[in-house]
Amino acid sequence: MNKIDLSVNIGSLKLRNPVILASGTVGYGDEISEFTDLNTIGGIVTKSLSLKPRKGNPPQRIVETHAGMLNAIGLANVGVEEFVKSKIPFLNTFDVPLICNIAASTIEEYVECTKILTAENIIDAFEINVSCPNVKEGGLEFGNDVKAVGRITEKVRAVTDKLLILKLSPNVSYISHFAEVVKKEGGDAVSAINSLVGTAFDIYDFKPKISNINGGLSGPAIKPIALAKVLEISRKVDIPIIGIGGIMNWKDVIEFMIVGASAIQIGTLNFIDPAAPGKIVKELEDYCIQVGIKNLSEIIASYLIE
Amino acid sequence: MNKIDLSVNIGSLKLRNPVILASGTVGYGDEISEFTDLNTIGGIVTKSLSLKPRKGNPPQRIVETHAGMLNAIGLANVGVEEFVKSKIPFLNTFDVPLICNIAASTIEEYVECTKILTAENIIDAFEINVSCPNVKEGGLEFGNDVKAVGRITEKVRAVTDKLLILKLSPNVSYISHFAEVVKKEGGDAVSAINSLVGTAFDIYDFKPKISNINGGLSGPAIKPIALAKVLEISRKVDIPIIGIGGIMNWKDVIEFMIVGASAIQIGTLNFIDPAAPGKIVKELEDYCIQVGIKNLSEIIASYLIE
Amino acid sequence: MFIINSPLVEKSELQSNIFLFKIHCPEIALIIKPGQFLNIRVTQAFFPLLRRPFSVSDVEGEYIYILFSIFGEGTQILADKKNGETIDILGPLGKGFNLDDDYYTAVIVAGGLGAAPFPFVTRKLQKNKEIISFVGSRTSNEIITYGMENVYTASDDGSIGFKGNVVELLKSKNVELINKKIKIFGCGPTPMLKALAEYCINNDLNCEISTECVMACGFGICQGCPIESAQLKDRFKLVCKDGPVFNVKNILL
Amino acid sequence: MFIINSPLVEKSELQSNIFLFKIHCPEIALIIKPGQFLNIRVTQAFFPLLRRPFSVSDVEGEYIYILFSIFGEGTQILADKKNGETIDILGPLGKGFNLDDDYYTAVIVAGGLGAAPFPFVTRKLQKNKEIISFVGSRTSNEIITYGMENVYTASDDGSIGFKGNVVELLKSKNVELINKKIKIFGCGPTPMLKALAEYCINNDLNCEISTECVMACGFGICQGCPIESAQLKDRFKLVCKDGPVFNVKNILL
Ligand SMILES: Cc1cc2nc3c(=O)[nH]c(=O)nc-3n(C[C@H](O)[C@H](O)[C@H](O)COP(=O)(O)OP(=O)(O)OC[C@H]3O[C@@H](n4cnc5c(N)ncnc54)[C@H](O)[C@@H]3O)c2cc1C
Ligand SMILES: Cc1cc2nc3c(=O)[nH]c(=O)nc-3n(C[C@H](O)[C@H](O)[C@H](O)COP(=O)(O)OP(=O)(O)OC[C@H]3O[C@@H](n4cnc5c(N)ncnc54)[C@H](O)[C@@H]3O)c2cc1C
Ligand SMILES: Cc1cc2nc3c(=O)[nH]c(=O)nc-3n(C[C@H](O)[C@H](O)[C@H](O)COP(=O)(O)O)c2cc1C
Ligand SMILES: Cc1cc2nc3c(=O)[nH]c(=O)nc-3n(C[C@H](O)[C@H](O)[C@H](O)COP(=O)(O)O)c2cc1C
Ligand code: FES
Ligand code: FES
Repeated sequence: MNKIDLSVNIGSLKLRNPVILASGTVGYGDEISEFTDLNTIGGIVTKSLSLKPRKGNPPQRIVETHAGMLNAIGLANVGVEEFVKSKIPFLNTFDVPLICNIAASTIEEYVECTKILTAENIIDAFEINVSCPNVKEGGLEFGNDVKAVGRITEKVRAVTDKLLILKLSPNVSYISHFAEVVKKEGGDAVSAINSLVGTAFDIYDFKPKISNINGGLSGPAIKPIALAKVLEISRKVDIPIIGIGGIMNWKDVIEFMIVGASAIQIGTLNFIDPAAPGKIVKELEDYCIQVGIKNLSEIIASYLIE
Repeated sequence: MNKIDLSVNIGSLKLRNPVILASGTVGYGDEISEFTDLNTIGGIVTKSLSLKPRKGNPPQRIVETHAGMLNAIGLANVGVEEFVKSKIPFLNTFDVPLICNIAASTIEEYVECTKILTAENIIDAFEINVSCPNVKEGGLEFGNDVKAVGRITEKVRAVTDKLLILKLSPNVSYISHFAEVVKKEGGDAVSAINSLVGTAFDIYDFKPKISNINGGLSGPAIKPIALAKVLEISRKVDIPIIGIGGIMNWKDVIEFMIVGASAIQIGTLNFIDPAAPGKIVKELEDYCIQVGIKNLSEIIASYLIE
Repeated sequence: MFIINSPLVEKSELQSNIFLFKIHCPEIALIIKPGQFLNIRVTQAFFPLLRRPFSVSDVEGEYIYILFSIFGEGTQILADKKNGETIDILGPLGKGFNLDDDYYTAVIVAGGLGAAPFPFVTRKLQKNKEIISFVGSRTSNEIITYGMENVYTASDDGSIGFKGNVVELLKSKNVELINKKIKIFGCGPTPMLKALAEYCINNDLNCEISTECVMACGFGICQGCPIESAQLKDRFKLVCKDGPVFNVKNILL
Repeated sequence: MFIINSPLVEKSELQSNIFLFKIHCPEIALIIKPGQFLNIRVTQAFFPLLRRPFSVSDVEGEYIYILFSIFGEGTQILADKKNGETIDILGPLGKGFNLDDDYYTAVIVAGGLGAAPFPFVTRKLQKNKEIISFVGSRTSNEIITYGMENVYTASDDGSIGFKGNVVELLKSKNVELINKKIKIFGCGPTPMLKALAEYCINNDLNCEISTECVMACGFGICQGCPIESAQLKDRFKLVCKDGPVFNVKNILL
């Protein structure tokens, strides 16, 4: 059998394969490592970090919807300091590209977090989350404002040489405008998409099912939307894209790569089958054999459109 | 048994109940009338009309997705003239509020269509579709541009005294801004939402599954998003809202009304169960009895949010 | 048109991955015509969301038959149904074959699952017409001849009958057909239908084909199933309402 | 933690809408403790999307039991499974009851489906402790006493046992318990747990309760299941990882 090369590049970062675990869906890697060998996947993105620990939203934080789920975790996280102290040593035991996701309420906080973390050798890249739908400050205030995204990119770029990825909001009319400004301000790549704003109400007590009222919609329900967003960026802006949104199997991975993703992230699926990311990597190899390609990266943006 | 009053008002238009059939999902009423008695439902919105007949997009126009479907019909329709000649006489045989949906490529065309149709007595209201994701001209060019939506509202308002509803695009960051401008320019109500932009690709031939590349996502998958959009409008703007998006049963109807919809439209469900709208009307009555309310309209915008 | 929950009374696997369902549905059995179809909701949950279209394969008294293979999720769920379970059917839908034309010999051309509507066609024609059936598939175990008469087979790999596709087989029998007053009835994958239509138009043969298209509603309300008309340039026909059966002269594939 | 497809070997309906599943799953049977739970994927399709959490109800050799009622779509699909079908289980999950504390009498307090974990608790304690079980529900036919010992019942409508809720029943037995060295184990709907916790805290009774929360993952990666800690104000505990069993002193309901 021929050796298949699954590796892909996101700018200067080479991944052994395109399968990355999405922020907020694998914590800091501990629990998922019991099901998927982190040494076999393309990368891991840690739960959004803020400068100080955040308690997050009170329960209820989760609602299941048709082929999707709403979450309003509210960026509960241990904070930068605790992350460096207690989480990095664990992640250091694996040979896996580490992408550190940062969420903040002010531009200064983004810069501060990045500054502190950029000193950590084990971190390969930053993913700047400007698109969390579940917090009062920051979040979509930034993510839906193209100028704010530009400014954040510029300021964070100034304090780190590591690969800089901006995670974009899908709750906008033209996501490519945001990718454009990221590129212009020196960002290296974009992740698309974060979850979509949604809600659900109880029809007997008239209250929202989640305490935060709105939550972020993720899961297979959003896949068609995510694909359209990735395709839009791919057709308009020359920047590496990490595709995210409703990926449930290897076929979805291929579909995202065809429409322009250089790599992809798996989110909600980890909750249902935490062993899936490892299995998908193997299945991508089978696909390459089946269609007769040696380098999986050949299919990136291979869409045929008349 | 107490008599339950299911009637609701959209501005000056009184409907016997809130269940309206959505544009593009019931043609001009002919076929669906075999399954749901049009004399029992709240209203019908006819397929988007343009001034001249439109052929629509070539096949494939439909793709099923997880809990949803993409369509790119491309506003295939018979045109205003033929509508008046051959469709209105049929609709005239029913006692059902008739809402005529208009889609156009230019502001002038919107005005022209409205002018012609406003002469038809049987038409109770216009629903101006500024949010079709499947056409090259008009469509989202208008729907995602708050100024264009304002201008269209203003110009159409000038040529008709009938109830004027603008059907809004969900592919925007803040749909309430659009509802605001509709109100300001004299629109009577808004419909929310139209379908979301999405796509799907074949992983073996690298081509889009629908000829138009992008399609509009509808069905239960989008319900949480639609609910959040309706709630956003309801909290920010004082204008009647017609809720649309993924309604599959009476519970969904109640949920939309709780977050602020005065009436609702049923779309994709008609394809799966064209008898459902009639059944839902009956079930709404059961709900009222169950929770002990006499007028269904009491639950409009009854959301309890701390 | 009805929406009816009808009991599956007899489920059989005709051959590997070919299922035949006998359903008790008098309302539809009494009125449905060969070539018409049913739109079946395989689950009351919304997964999969849409109905699935199937030709009526045969009718016997109050019973209707469908013949299908497991293709994706919907047909898988359908195939898992057990005797006694009900099936949610919307139908009868579309326009079927016109069997009453002026001809003596009915020539059936079926590719793969395209065999599905022909047991009913055969049953209806048996008494009045000569029938010749050409049936093709990729390989021998995919050939479906159930309910057909006077069958010639073709397979792409030559494992049964003529080696080649079923339209080539038909062409090879041209001499035998040339002096008969025939009408051709075709059903199968679109490439096969294309070849058949071309052949029939070029040779001025009377031919109706049953076409396929992804459908949302199946009864004319979604406009999801356009097919190019040969005569009208400014609008499409609808597969579900104007078809699925068309005379090859009236459409462009 | 494992993800295993394990065969359902015996399905029974204990009483109307109460199902008991016996599943052959040696990997989990050998290590799971009373009060721990399983997260079950009821279908390989993604509808419903998420797993459903169930307490381990009992363990016998290589077999585990779950006890549940049909509540919504997920439990409906589960209840429709047949003997021999496999069940996709993720577990064992969470922290169970601490049975080893210093007490002589185990007092079980179960409301409705909250009875589920107690057959296993009872089995483990049978030999070493006195057990008194208080079981309550809305009405007589919803009372579940399966696998429990020395049972006192309560029903809201008084159709069986004490008329009132199970915590009131417990309080009414206060005199009998007051001189015993007891530990209380509670499980049931949140309002009941609240009442129980309040009573135990006020009376300084040692009490562990099994809590419920909507979960996405069940094993700590989604942060979807927060519960207020009685001690730490700046962070939540997680029901799935730090619980579902907590000492009433450690959480705020
Ligand atoms: C008029 C008509 C009659 C048909 N008669 C038969 C028959 O008698 N026996 C039989 O086995 N098959 C028949 N088919 C094809 C049958 O409808 C598909 O095999 C079936 O829809 C596949 O569903 P799935 O969920 O298994 O596949 P999936 O691939 O999961 O389906 C995904 C979507 O694509 C659509 N789709 C997939 N294949 C087809 C197709 N070939 N044609 C149209 N839509 C498709 C589905 O309806 C669904 O919307 C007919 C199709 C049409 C249009
Ligand atoms: C730790 C734990 C142990 C449990 N043990 C048992 C048991 O042994 N027997 C039993 O019958 N039930 C038990 N439950 C409750 C059981 O999980 C729910 O009844 C089940 O999830 C309902 O699913 P559904 O699809 O039928 O309902 P739906 O209402 O359709 O479910 C919708 C969503 O809400 C969630 N949900 C609904 N009810 C509950 C609930 N009570 N607690 C948590 N999430 C819920 C579902 O998981 C799903 O995400 C337990 C719950 C937890 C958290
Ligand atoms: C429970 C949950 C928590 C999440 N937390 C974060 C987060 O902290 N930071 C972030 O950038 N994205 C977060 N996300 C978004 C995911 O990373 C991903 O963008 C989104 O879920 C879409 O992908 P999916 O459909 O595969 O889940 C979260 C998603 C879920 C479901
Ligand atoms: C096949 C199809 C065709 C549609 N055509 C139109 C249209 O012509 N005009 C319009 O305003 N909306 C059209 N819509 C959008 C629906 O009216 C509705 O806004 C949308 O489908 C969301 O509702 P649903 O999830 O209940 O289907 C169409 C939707 C579908 C699925
Ligand atoms: S499938 Fe809906 S119109 Fe033909
Ligand atoms: S359910 Fe995911 S962390 Fe508890």
